[in-house]
Amino acid sequence: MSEKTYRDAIREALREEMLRDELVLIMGEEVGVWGGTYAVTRGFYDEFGERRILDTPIAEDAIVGAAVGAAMGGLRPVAELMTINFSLVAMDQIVNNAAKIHFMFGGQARVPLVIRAPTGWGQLAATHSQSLEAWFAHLPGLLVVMPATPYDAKGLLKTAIRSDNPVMFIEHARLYGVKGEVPDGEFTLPIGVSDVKRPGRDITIVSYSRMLHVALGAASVLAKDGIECEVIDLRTLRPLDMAPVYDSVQKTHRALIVEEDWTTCGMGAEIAARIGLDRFDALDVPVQRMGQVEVPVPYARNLEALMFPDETSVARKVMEMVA
Amino acid sequence: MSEKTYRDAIREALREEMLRDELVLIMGEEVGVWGGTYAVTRGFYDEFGERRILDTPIAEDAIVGAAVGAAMGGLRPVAELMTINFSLVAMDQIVNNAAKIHFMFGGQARVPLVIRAPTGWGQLAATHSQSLEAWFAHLPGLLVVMPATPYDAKGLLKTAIRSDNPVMFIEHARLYGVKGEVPDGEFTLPIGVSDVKRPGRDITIVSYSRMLHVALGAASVLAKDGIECEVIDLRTLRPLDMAPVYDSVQKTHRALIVEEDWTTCGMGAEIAARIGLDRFDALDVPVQRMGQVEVPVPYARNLEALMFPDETSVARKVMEMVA
Amino acid sequence: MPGTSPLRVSAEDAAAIHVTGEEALDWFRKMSLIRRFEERAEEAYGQGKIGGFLHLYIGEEAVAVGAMAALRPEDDVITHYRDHGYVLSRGIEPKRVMAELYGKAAGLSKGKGGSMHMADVRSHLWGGYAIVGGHIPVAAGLALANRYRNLPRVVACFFGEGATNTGSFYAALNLAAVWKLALVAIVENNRYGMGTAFERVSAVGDVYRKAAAFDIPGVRIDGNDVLAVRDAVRRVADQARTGGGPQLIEAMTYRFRGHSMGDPQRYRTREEVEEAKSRDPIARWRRTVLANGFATEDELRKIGDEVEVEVEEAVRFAENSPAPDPGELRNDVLVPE
Amino acid sequence: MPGTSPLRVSAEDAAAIHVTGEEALDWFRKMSLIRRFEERAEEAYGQGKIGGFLHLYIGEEAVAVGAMAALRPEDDVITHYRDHGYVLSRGIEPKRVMAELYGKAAGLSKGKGGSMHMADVRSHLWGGYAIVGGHIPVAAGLALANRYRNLPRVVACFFGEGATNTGSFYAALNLAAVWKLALVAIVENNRYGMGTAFERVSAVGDVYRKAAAFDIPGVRIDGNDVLAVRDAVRRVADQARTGGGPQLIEAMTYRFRGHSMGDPQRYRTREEVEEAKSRDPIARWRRTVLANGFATEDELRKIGDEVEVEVEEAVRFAENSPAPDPGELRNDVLVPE
Ligand SMILES: Cc1ncc(C[n+]2csc(CCOP(=O)(O)OP(=O)(O)O)c2C)c(N)n1
Ligand SMILES: Cc1ncc(C[n+]2csc(CCOP(=O)(O)OP(=O)(O)O)c2C)c(N)n1
Ligand SMILES: [Mg+2]
Ligand SMILES: [Mg+2]
Repeated sequence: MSEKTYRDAIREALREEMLRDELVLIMGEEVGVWGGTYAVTRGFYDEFGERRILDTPIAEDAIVGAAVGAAMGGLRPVAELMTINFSLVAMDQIVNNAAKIHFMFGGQARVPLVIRAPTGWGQLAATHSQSLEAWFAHLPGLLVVMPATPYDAKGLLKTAIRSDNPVMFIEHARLYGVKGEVPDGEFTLPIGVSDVKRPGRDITIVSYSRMLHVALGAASVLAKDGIECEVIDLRTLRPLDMAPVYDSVQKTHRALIVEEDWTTCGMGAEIAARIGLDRFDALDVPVQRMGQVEVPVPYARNLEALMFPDETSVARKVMEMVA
Repeated sequence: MSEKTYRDAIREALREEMLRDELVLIMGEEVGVWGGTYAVTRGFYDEFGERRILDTPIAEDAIVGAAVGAAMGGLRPVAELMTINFSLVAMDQIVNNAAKIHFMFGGQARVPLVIRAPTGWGQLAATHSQSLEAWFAHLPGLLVVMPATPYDAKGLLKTAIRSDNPVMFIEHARLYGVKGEVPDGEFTLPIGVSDVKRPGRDITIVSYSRMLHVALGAASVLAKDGIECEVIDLRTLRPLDMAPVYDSVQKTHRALIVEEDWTTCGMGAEIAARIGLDRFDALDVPVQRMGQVEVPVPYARNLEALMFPDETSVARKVMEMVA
Repeated sequence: MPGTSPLRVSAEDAAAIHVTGEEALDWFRKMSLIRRFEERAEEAYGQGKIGGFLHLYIGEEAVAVGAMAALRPEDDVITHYRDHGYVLSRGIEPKRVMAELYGKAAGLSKGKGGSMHMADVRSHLWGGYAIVGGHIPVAAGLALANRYRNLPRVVACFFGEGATNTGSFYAALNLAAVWKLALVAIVENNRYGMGTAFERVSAVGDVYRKAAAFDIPGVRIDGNDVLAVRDAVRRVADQARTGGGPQLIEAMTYRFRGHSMGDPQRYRTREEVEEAKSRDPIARWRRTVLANGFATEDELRKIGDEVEVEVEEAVRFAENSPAPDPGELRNDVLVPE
Repeated sequence: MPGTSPLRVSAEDAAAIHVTGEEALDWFRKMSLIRRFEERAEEAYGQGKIGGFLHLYIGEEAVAVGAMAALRPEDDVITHYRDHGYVLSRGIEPKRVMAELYGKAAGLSKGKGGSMHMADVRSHLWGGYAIVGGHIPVAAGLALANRYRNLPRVVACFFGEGATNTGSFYAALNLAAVWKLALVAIVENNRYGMGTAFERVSAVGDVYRKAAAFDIPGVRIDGNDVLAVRDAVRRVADQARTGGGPQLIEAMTYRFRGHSMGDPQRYRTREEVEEAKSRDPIARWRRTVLANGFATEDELRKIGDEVEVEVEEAVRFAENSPAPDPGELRNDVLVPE
């Protein structure tokens, strides 16, 4: 184990897979000469050359579509969307091609494609601050991975690249600098396995990506008051592994979902609906959800600060629920 | 009142609003010379001319974007997407422009735009059979209307055209031929009001669009066995009017949501989560959801027939729930 | 304007003929097969045995047949939804195509795709796509894979003139041109996208001139002349294969039937359709074959009869073939890991 | 290739000057204002008073100032995110622009938009948009509304050369050309989209030649020459206004700063930047103004001082201005019905 940033964990995963498999290539805006807008692919252009690191025009539809074709044609492309917001330009390619080709042609073609994209915010205003993960989780045919820690990011990205299925791999721009322990040698993690990040007995908090850290922060604070939160990291949004959530709720009788996306028709809705169905009798209080205020994200710092759950608001909600 | 098809109700709403307000115009693929792929605008090109009925290139991004601009510039465009599936090509325009412009510029610009699009299926295969309403319902800044009856379609479309907000008006291709009573003169219905379509005491079925008819069909069948379903039509998916749902659940203690879309992160998830939160104590059994099987829609008739809830499967589910 | 060319002289001009008798008859057979196959599909649709959208290629057969004759078996092909002609001219058994139309398990795409989604990956047929323009970026990606893997293949990407107004067309061909990919875009200009005449919706009225948007060669050919198509596709495919980058061909043709089943066809006159039928690519090639002594009337009639039998067999096969097992519904969503 | 033109002769060539003294000084003042305004914004960003993305226009001032000088007040303007120059050259008070950068309630967009989303609808400034290419269809729609309402306005739509590779650019200009809308697309070719040199990602290396994709006029001008910009925009705006349909102008310019704050600028050399600075549009116009006797050194210095004061006032205003009320968060999502 050694301590690494989330960015470096992702870099390493990409680099190791490129070294391991000649068929892996990276394409996207500014992935080459610039070294990646978030510096994830810095140095790759020099190391791997322009054959394997492809700077593209600003045309996400063409980037994703070409990556789909390259994947069908035998490569293992990693297409980088500079941010998840630009997936909106490529939506037809993601939904109708990446996710459906395997099925539509009766299993003949495969699309071993990874689409990497950071989500995030920070006074970037309405069009550049979107969390769209719930949209992708809605779609059969895609795997949706959204890691919160360097460890998970590395292990899951390596698996994603080796997968024969299309994977939306959603990073978080505000996590790139976050550090954590990562095994030194080769390792991979299975897609579709939720992880208990902190055990506890009083309440189950379900989260993922950056909000996991908010939830863990709240849990630490609450622990001082003797409230023990069990914090579960979904890691993969599709397929959704509910088993650890169900086990936890069986024990805590309370569940709170903390997400960064708008809540309406979001991940929290899905999880609340499933718990309500499958652990109906286990619940002592209603399942609660916390997420983004349902307005476009404003630029002004003070307004933006009101948009997302934070440790304080999560802790407060937990207090209400365990009261 | 007179009996009209859903298609004619929509035609009438469009035509009346065009006659009433010179600023209303229609743009889209095949809306003019062809008369609309689903014949909704048949005759309009002759009646209103090419100034007000604009056939466009196959470029949904340009259609919706231009409609957004035209709306900002003082018109009241109705942009027709030939089917909801093609919204995927226009997604950036819908999400980042239509839904956000008013907010992003601090309320300065308005986008009084209606995007009409039919959803539906019928051996149309994976890319032409999508239900995407949950995606739109996820977004602040849009109104999402999805009528099930000729009456609602007409009243709500007229309101949508007069609204100063962008409206996704989602029709159902398999309802165009369905008949129902529609008032003869001018009338409008408020957006954002759910409607009890059939009163009952034993269970609450929440639905919308074509699935409403399936739910009503199941309710009729069940009534013969003495099971009285209360069937609620959401009509508007955003904003979501939960009051009639809550009132009903308070009485029936059971709720089933029937939707045509994939259930994961769908409307049913949202409604189940809200009922679970706000009517926790009222529930005798878990809230259940029925929706599309979570695979892309296949072409083969026998396989497609397995994809969606039908009267039989809904009735069976209700029987289980009231048992 | 880069490399443009006028319509090629008629194939009936015997001097222009450079084709073996075997080829000549093969093309005649394939065009006849597509025609007859689709006439029967139309009938089956009327009987409710085929559902959904059914886009007929009748009148445009020379494009697919000429193009496939020029391509090598390992060249990749990817197409839009009006796709029966491509798979049949590539030599796929009609019964598997008909079975797909019938939604049967033995269909090309196991009955999951239907008319618009015919694929046979073993034959390098990457499928028909139903979102207009949406497969053009995918075609660029296939060409990228070929280059990356040092495979001397070209990718032939077929679509209609209406698709040349999409953003996907532009973004994809720009990418292909920047990367100098071996992509041959074959645009079938049948003058209408559904009911919309091209000149009503395209700023540039000639598709081949759109090549200027990418500084690539663009040529217009007579798409009703199977030999002209073969020659042009062969020439540009060679260019693409040897590093010449993407190529654009505009094949002028006409669709005799409506856009799909149930098209009221208010956008064109009966006279226009009749006039176009006078340029029927099959009748025309028939005349050329006869004029050049490649076959006698009798021999051609015999081919027609064989095609008839083959199509009837395909129909019988499709009718008697089992529907997909219900369990198939949940297969092929994801590759099992 | 429709109407192309070579780079215009230098404005320093006195014979080419046809501008009043008032105009000459107004432009000098506006370019200086944009420059100074942005230098101060850069400082404030460094101090953490401005957040998010901040795309500076420094080096490109002549494009916005020249274009606005050519447009009428009722002409519509819609732009990409590098938008401070447009609003300032349209005469919007710097303090309202600075307040927007500071995220204050008195900002142009109430603090909700920030640097990338400056709008002043009363001044027919329809805003800055941050999705590359995404506002071009909207521009076409504004032009459609003008035509529909019989308003003799043109829509000026600004964006970078990088945006000309998007599908939106293509689909929107095609639509505008088909409908012959009064749209003037002004492409600021600063040679890079972020770190990507245009020729690496565009099949057609000259933006003005992309006009051929729409059969519309395309001209290239020296975007560092404010007079050349004014003249060209005036000319093509007149054409558009009188039924000539969409027009495309490629203004050659250069951005002296990084793409946004924190750009490592590994994609270009210091020498290249220095060389470009030798063509600084402000210094150049300064020389023209002096050479033509429109003002003395002293008078120009005085303008510089006034600009300095105006910018400092803007900063003070922004600093002291209140943040939006928290209640504002939920306003403006929907128009109350
Ligand atoms: C993005 C998208 N928009 C609209 C449609 C509906 N549609 C199907 S085919 C077609 C016309 C296409 O015309 P063209 O490209 O000329 O091909 P043709 O049908 O004439 O062979 C349209 C508009 C679609 N499938 N995809
Ligand atoms: C659709 C989309 N993709 C990517 C980006 C990220 N991005 C922001 S600006 C930019 C470069 C644009 O270059 P250009 O159009 O030349 O304008 P310039 O910044 O040079 O003024 C990119 C790629 C974006 N905002 N939108
Ligand atoms: Mg066509
Ligand atoms: Mg640029």
